[in-house]
Amino acid sequence: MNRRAPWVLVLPALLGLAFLVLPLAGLLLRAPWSTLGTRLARPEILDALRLSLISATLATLLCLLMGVPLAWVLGRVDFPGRRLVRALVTVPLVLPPVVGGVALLLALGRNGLAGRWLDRWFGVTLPFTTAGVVLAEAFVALPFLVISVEGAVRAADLRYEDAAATLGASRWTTFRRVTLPLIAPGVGAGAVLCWARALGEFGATITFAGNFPGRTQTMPLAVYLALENDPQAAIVLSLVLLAVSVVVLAGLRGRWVS
Amino acid sequence: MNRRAPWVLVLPALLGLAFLVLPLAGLLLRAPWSTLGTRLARPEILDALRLSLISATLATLLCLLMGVPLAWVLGRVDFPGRRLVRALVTVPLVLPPVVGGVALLLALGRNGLAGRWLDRWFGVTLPFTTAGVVLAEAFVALPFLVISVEGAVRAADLRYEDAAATLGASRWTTFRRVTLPLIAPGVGAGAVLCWARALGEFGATITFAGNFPGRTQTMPLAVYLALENDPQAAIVLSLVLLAVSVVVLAGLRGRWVS
Amino acid sequence: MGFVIDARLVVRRGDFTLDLALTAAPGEVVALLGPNGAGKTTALRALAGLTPLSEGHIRVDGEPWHDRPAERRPVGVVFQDYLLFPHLSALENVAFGPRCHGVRRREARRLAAEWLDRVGLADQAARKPRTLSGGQAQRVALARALAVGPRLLLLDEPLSALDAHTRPAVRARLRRHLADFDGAAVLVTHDPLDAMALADRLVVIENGGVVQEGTPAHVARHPRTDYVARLVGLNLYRGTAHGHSVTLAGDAVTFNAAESLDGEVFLAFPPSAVALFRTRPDGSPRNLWHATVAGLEPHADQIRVHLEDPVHAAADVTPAALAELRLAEGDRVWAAVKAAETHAYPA
Amino acid sequence: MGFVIDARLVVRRGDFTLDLALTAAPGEVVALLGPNGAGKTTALRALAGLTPLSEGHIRVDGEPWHDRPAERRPVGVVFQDYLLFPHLSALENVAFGPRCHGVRRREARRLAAEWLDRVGLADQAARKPRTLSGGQAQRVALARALAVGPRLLLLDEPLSALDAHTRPAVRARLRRHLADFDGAAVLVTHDPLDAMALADRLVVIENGGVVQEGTPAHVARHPRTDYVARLVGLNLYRGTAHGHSVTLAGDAVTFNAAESLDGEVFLAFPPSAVALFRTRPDGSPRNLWHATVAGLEPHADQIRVHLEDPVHAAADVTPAALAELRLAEGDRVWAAVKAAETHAYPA
Amino acid sequence: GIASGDERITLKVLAASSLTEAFEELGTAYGAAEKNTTVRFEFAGSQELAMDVDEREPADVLATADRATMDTVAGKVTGRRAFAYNTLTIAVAPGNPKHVQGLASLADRRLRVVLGGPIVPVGRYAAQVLARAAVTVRPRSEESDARTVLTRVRTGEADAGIVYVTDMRSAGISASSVPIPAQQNVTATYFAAAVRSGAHDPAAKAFVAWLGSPTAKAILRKYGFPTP
Ligand SMILES: Nc1ncnc2c1ncn2[C@@H]1O[C@H](COP(=O)(O)OP(=O)(O)OP(=O)(O)O)[C@@H](O)[C@H]1O
Ligand SMILES: Nc1ncnc2c1ncn2[C@@H]1O[C@H](COP(=O)(O)OP(=O)(O)OP(=O)(O)O)[C@@H](O)[C@H]1O
Ligand SMILES: [Mg+2]
Ligand SMILES: [Mg+2]
Repeated sequence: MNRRAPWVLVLPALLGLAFLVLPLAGLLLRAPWSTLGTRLARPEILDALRLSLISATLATLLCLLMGVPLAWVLGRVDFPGRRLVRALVTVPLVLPPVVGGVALLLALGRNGLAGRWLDRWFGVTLPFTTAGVVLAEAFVALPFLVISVEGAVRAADLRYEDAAATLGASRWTTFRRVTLPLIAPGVGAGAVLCWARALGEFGATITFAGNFPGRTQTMPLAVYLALENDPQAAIVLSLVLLAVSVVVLAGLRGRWVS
Repeated sequence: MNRRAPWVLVLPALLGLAFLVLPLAGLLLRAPWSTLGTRLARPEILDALRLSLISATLATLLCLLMGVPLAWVLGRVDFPGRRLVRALVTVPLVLPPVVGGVALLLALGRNGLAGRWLDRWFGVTLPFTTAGVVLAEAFVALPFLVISVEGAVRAADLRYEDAAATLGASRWTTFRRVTLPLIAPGVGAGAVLCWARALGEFGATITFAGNFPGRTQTMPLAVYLALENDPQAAIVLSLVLLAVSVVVLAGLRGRWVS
Repeated sequence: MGFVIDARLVVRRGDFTLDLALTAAPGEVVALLGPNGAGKTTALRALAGLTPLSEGHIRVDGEPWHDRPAERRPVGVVFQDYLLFPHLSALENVAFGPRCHGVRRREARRLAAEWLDRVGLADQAARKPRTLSGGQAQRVALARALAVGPRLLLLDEPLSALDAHTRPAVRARLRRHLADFDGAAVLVTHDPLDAMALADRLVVIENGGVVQEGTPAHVARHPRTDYVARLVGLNLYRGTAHGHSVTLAGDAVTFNAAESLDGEVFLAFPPSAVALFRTRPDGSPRNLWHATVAGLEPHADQIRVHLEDPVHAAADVTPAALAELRLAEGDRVWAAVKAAETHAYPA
Repeated sequence: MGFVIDARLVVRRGDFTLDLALTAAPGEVVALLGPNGAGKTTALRALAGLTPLSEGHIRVDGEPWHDRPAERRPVGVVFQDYLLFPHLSALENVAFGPRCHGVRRREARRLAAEWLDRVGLADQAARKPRTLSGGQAQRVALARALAVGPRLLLLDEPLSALDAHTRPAVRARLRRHLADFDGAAVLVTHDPLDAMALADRLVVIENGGVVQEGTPAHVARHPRTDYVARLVGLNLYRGTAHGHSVTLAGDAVTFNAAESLDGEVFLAFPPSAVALFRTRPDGSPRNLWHATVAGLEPHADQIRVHLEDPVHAAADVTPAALAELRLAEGDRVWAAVKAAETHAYPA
Repeated sequence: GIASGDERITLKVLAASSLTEAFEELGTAYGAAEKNTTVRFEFAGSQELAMDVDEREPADVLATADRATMDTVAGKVTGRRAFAYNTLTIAVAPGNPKHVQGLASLADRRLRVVLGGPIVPVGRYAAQVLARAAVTVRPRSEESDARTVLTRVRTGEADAGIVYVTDMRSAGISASSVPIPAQQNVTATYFAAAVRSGAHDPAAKAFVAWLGSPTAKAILRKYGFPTP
């Protein structure tokens, strides 16, 4: 490209960037830099950060396990009701996360549709556990993965799968050794979005999994609670979360998206 | 495709689907169907729904205006710091929405970085206004649009822009008459995601714009408040929100994504 | 000697119906020729199991194949743009098939290396497909198809993605590999040259059905449709013969042919047999007609002159001759063909 | 008469440097030929303003162009795969350029319809590019490029996306349109046939620089590099002449040429001039050598025999002659060329 | 009325969420008494309200569930007064199926107990109550406000939780309560104050003052709040 970017595009782009960056600048400027050291040293912060990273990563893995096959089926298999399923998959996007948490409680809570049987048969209750956090995050983040991967599946050249079949590859081998590598960029991008969404998850987590330091209190929950009591601390926590995620995103996205 | 789908893929796909659908089923089953009519007749619901639809649509338009150029610049123009900007754009994804709301307050609130001047010069204060709702939703939803559109911009064939240039098209004409139609599917998909996210927005809205019926109380806020006092009503509200959005999404996504 | 393959392929797709009987003996290379949309690719995909048959059967070495899925047919396919897996190296591409057939990794890689060596690419084993030239990619695709030890090799326009430059060398190599292959091979092509060079037998299909079949030499000399005639570069007409004299349909011209026949016949002669004159020649050619120049175009190192009115015909002349004749589009010329070079055969 | 275009194009790109002086008179068609990566596309893009010059100048009708952006150069470009805007109809594609030049919508559509009519596609105006055949798409692209009234028309391999079938007809049409065009045209191609048919002058570039330039006939008869020789289908050697006798580099063979020269020369003869014999012939050809058959391959309706040892040469024989000779790879044969057919010219 | 002229005034009142039902009725009553004034409420956790006073469009009145929160905005409000009290109780499932007897029962590890977080008022009061009773409880979750604690009990996710007495009203039959004896219990004090930067200073002060009137007290008591 030797043509310079037109101002009619650069101006709104700058405006958009400012709109995204200004609030962050606000956070940075209002951060209590002088007391930052002592605030960061509190062990709960480290606990919450660790829990956030672990649960977001587990949620992403769970999403990969369920979401990639789901996206593949949506992108490749022509079944009746596909449009409906596709719309259903986007529902957790629209559902306010708090409602998502309520819905999860109704389904997997101690008295929920399935939760009742989990409790009765296996003695497993999900609310108030780290597993509950992972589930809540996965529920909210799954659509991101599915939408991303489905796009990649649709864009991938079907004929490579034909080629694999003529070489004697079973459907599963074809998926594993041909389709998956071909859609890897889409899966990577989807996983990054998914992880980011899981990391920031608040509403569904607090509603479904509750809030207990070290067990279910992730960073966003810690931020929320701190917000009521000590807004300065909340800003510090937010900045920690941001820094960690920007580092991870810049690292991963640069690699996967390009 | 004459090859049937392998079970190793269909099974986790079904599991994933069940994971998404079960909570919805929970909502549907626990909904107070007998009193639904009277609950729905309350005028606040209609107000909240109208406000939600209007503000999500306005937020989407705002995102389109700023996000499409931003995505174009990110996808086409090679400038130093592009990776950082790209990471910054994804930040609102990771930021818990409540923190996003705080950040918006710090930036655009009455005493915020920019808000102070808006107030002083134009007498404009954004919190507690519908404009504030739109801004909060746009802030949270913008990354979805940008990421989607940037992918489309990168995938689009640059050479069509060359062709337009040799035909005498200015950069702006090229963008408007060639690039934009070429990336239309990506823009459509991004707008749908953006709209969905804006419709479900809760944390940033309540923090930045407050909760005032008819002015800033969107459906998710109404759901949240109802949840504390009358969980049954909250379920009804959630279902209304879901029904509206599934109808819109099934309509739009079917058309745009395919 | 039995056939490797004996098939009747019926595939229906909306308006289009492919209905094709196909046999091939061991070591035989059958070329499937035909215009765009004739159903060549469809036939190949049906043989490979990628498109289901609507009807008919496929028997390979006597075994029924038509109800097996693609992955259980010992078939090798070289796709039109090769479809080498972009994320695997050349070696891994070739080893893919053997791995799928249960060969251990080491052994599969050894086998693949051997195949790459056989196609002359031993030193390119580690390269990714996107960094290979067209000709190299084609050879990797061939090695990949052959590495599974197929009984049937299917090639869909294996040379069409190559530029005019590298084509002859790759074609020559492919011919050697096909000669070494002891199963049957079916080759789809648009290009008469490829077909003539590589195939033992041509099957020409149009519109889903066979219109002509035979050895390359025979088909080249006795085209039965306009498509084939254009393909092999002959002027072809249909007419009625009374002894040596052939009257073309529409009574436009009467030709004298070398053969003596009666009834409906085809009449063919090569463009190089047509001589052009500004004024009516006095000479031996028995076939003489007055025509209009419709177009001129270089053809190999000659100029091809398209004639029309009363019949379409192509004539090849040297640039020197053309300069002498000073022909331009729209000019009227006399065209002559010696009876000895016009060839008639029953329609 | 001045030049429409007078340019010196220098483009540096990492290792690669294009350095090319190019002129073209009104109505002249210049063909840019060269192997892959020679810089043909780069030159075209530099002319169009899509790639900036590192150095040099471009003057069109005397006006300097090199510092204008692409959209302000009255140039028409037909891209290799046409790049018709997929979301616009054929008519809208053609109207795009005039619209960008400020023509009103109605008027632009009228103009576009006129151009489509001129390329014979009046009835396809409403169709989307993806539903057009290759030949039709090419004509729409041409109409689109011409509709802005360019002074310079650039065509990047305008025929390479077409199959062998439709190519001749499209080529003939293109020639007619180029003849009607009064600006200068620069045509990039890989195909000697296209170059010969369409261009008034050939510019052969290799590695970013011009290696040969001249009329098609002259270049075809006097190739100066292996690339050109292969392109035009000649055997080419370099040697030292003493009168009619030319000793090839390495003293391998001495030829007798038609021309009498002294010093470094090129020597060329067509494959069709080479006769092959099983045993040493007694006859008039003065140039006779013993060679090994390296390969055989069909070539038009002949067989091309590749000879090597002591020199590489190609010989074309008829299938009948080949059958008589019973040649196979590795056989030793006698090759003969009449002095009258070998052509020497200063190197 | 105190409002000057005949222009209608809309008072914006930021109130602790435990006051929701009571204040809605108070608002209606005040609106009936003062024709020129409409009262609009915004309910949230007390700390959130305190923050709103800082950053958002001016509010007129702030009503918090404890003194500490009011202290954090001491410089920005004026005319602070205590207008209601509240005490704590143990919320359990309807009919008390787990047989919770009192605070001591909450120490049982098999019982799923949910409390307010240590930084929200209901959590601070609960901690005081448990300390007085010398009971150590390991809660499953530390919720962000009293209503959420109650919701946990109502939905059956928790077996017991410590909430305000007044919250039990809204639960109706979906929860029972086990009283906490007065000697162990604490009293929460609700404060109201006018916001200094508010646009309707006199009207705001009037509303705060009116909260001490007999009409207001009657309504507050109706919703279970003892008054001064
Ligand atoms: N997926 C499809 N669905 C419906 N019809 C199809 C499909 N693919 C091909 N056809 C039709 O089947 C017919 C045969 O197509 P096929 O691709 O076999 O032709 P072909 O001889 O290979 O042509 P080409 O020379 O262009 O490759 C065509 O009329 C085409 O329109
Ligand atoms: N974007 C680029 N960046 C760097 N080098 C390039 C780029 N495009 C082309 N080149 C180099 O410039 C040289 C000329 O390329 P160009 O495309 O002009 O060749 P060409 O003659 O058109 O070849 P072809 O016949 O393959 O189209 C090549 O060596 C190529 O590697
Ligand atoms: Mg085909
Ligand atoms: Mg090129």
